Amino acid sequence: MEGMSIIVKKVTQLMVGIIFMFGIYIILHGHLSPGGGFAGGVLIAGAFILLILAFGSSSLKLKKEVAGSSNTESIGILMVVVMAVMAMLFGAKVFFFNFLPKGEAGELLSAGVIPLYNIFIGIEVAGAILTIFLALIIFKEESSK
Amino acid sequence: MTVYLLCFVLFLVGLYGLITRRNLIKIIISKSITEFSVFLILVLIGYIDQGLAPIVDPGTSHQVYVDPLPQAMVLTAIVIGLATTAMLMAIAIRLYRKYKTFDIREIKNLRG
Amino acid sequence: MELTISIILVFMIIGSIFALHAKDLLSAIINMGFVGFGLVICFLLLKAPDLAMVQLVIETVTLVVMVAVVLDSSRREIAVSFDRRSLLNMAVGFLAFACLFYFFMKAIENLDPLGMHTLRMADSYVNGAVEKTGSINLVTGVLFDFRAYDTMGEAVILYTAALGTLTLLRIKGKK
Amino acid sequence: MDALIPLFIVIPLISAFLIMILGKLVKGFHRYFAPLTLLVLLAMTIIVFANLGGSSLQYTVGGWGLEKGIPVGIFMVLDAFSVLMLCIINLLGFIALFYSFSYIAKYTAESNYYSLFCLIIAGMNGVVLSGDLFNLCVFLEVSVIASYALVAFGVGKTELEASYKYQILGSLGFMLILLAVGLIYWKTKTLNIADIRQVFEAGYSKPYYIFVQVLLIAGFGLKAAIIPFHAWLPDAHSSAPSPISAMLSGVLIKAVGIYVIIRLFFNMFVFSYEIALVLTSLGAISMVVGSLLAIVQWDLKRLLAYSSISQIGYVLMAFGMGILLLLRGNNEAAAVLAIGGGIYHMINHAVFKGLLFLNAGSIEHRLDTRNLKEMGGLSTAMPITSTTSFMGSMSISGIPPFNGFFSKLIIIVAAINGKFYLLATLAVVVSIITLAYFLKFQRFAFFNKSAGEALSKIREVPFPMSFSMIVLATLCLALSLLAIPSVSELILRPAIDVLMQSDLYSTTIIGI
Repeated sequence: MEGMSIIVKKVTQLMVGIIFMFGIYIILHGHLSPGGGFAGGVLIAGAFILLILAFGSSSLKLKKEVAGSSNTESIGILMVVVMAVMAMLFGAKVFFFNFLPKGEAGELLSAGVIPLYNIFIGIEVAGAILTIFLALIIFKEESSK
Repeated sequence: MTVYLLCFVLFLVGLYGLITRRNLIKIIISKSITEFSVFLILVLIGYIDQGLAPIVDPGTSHQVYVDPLPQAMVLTAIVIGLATTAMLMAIAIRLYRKYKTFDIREIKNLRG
Repeated sequence: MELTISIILVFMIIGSIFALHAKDLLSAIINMGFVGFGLVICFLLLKAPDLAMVQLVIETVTLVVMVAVVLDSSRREIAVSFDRRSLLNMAVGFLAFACLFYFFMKAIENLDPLGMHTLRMADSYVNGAVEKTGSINLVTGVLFDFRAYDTMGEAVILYTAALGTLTLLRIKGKK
Repeated sequence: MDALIPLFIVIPLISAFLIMILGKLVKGFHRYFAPLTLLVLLAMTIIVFANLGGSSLQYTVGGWGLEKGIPVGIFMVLDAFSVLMLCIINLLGFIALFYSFSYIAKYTAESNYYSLFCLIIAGMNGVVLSGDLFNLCVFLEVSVIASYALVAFGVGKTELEASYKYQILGSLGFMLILLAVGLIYWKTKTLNIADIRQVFEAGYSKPYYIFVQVLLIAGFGLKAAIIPFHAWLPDAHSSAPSPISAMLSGVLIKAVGIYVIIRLFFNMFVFSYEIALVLTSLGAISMVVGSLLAIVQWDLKRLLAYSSISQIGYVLMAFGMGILLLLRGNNEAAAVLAIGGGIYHMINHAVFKGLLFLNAGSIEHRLDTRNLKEMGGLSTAMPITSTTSFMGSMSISGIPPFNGFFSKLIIIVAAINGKFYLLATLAVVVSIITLAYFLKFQRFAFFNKSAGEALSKIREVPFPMSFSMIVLATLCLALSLLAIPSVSELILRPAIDVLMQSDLYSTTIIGI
């Protein structure tokens, strides 16, 4: 897939870093400000999509990226389920129990398990949406060959 | 009361699109329109007058907040809608590659 | 409040009717985007910033995916021929929608009007939620602690969608 | 025993994700890990079934139980009725997965297949175990979205089109269900099924109540393919790989469609006469129209798909009659018979419809055709497939020694006791029509003299496929023991009691 004009490439180079950082900010501050795992994950995936659209890349490289993104996605969701079961093992013997200390409300490291869930759900959502987009782009390229 | 009725009109417009449109992409668009109207009805249900957005300011005490439960439900439903839209787009592009058309009736008689 | 949302809703209805009757697929998709972003404004007016953010970002990604699919295809839509039979269908359809609308109006007549919502189950999600979950954002508190099981199901659905898209778009299905 | 309940969902989920991660690294990992997980699930189901004994367990997810008498968190409920559903899901899941051990060699991307299969099982277990309305919708969507991808697994033209139609109708159904959940939350301010019943018992306005129930019937009718909403079923079930269509027809439309309708209309809503009438008539119409459409089919799997619609009509009619009889109040025994017949026929239909789809898969595996005209004379070439398919056909059309006969008999006897003579005659007539089109299937597929082309090269199907068919065939015979009063008292009666005394359901949950 060929990239776009030089202007778009330059603007993308400037913006992608900011979008990516903003996505991470949204995930980490999920329990403090609006947004959370879902919004942040989609933002991170959006940053990658912008990169691929602007610079374009051969389907060979994309195939490796799809394998990578679907693996990160599986690992992300696996960690969420493992943490839920871990809560069961030594929390109050209950599925999805918030076993970490709640900390002081309003601080970054508060709300026990919720930031961890936010991070792993963010990874999983970013991987899933990137996989969907890459699968579409690879199919468009492969079938037009 | 009128807001809910307008939402239901939007739902009916989406339903009309689902039934009558023959273009694959337009059917996906009308599916999304039905989703938008149901999400709006759910959030309207949870709205409370003079309620604050559900972010608690640790200092203040005893504020009236909007109901967070419908918002959590709608957030989940939005991502479910994205999931089905993504798979429908995958099928639409694949059918286009095979039949060179998005029209569902032409695809039916090009079954060969 | 109710007036502003009704006005936005009227524009959304007009936008969606345009989306369905657009001649060119790309303008149909842009109309859908317009309706989606109208929804974002409604969420902001209804004090749901979480939802506005998620809907905004997901709407953008959906538009990018749809345009990527539609861009290099023939964007002309086959003109719908208005013969007598389709007018009859239109009339029957309109009648059916009218009674659906009437039943909906009868159903929601004596429910709480907009803004008069009382809390029962959600009461413990709001009062004292900060102590129980530690999270200031009540929606995240509901999503990731009170009903974390739903959110896990939600993430599994997105995982299934990604897996399904990979399965549907592989080049050769059978050996 | 309590800790087992969440494991029913966690084990298939973890196995689905591990299969995708390790599927590429360890050669053939997915081919052995998926059947292993389903075997573990089957063992857990048997343990739970053995020592549940009619009591109902509830599990508070996240530790959020009751606060000021109002259920706050998500409750998982395991009672006698959902245990039976768990048995169907995990038993048929294991057999279909074991069957696809060699069937799936024809397709590419095997690890995707096994991962999606585990996700369907996880979704259905989630639906059957959930006591919370929105949670039920989320896990319903997990299993349904996984089945969208599996219907179009061999990415041919017809499969893609069938999956497209299935997805559009499925997501429309989900939107109707979500609208109904919104309206229920609007009135009752809670999502817990038992709590909703409490609020509804306190009183409700008639038009609101009917509108919400009609929305739910339409939404779950789309998932269960009842007659006016069945458009997607014949295409989806005939174009899916055979073990998947066995799972779809045998279990998915029951666990995700009929089970939820029954659970909501018995345990959540207060019975109302109009809705019971609607349910009974929808069941009767599905029964008749499904079988009439099935006779004219020449594609084997479409014939089986239409016969699924007709048999589901039986189940729905039986439950509708049960509600009508409970509302009349004078004839308790007939109501017990009707509901028991419905549950019994649901279990039987899962077994023999799964068996028949696996037979169709074996024929397709060897002959690569689904058209009855091109088959013929297979009884000598494929003995195991023909005998098991004969047993399956006889039990679906209700011939005495097999289980189909007893469950249809119970439904017809209940109809006669309850003075529904029209429904009883319809049930008998449809049973005869079912016998007609299954004899047509047997004659054209197995006993008709084929056109003499190379019949000798057709050998029997490999071991995993034939073993699964034999297990299901023996189950067709074994399940007829369930009709014996003493055995049914032990197994079916607790499930009937759960449905009949619906206030029992809410008191165990909320403990009031």
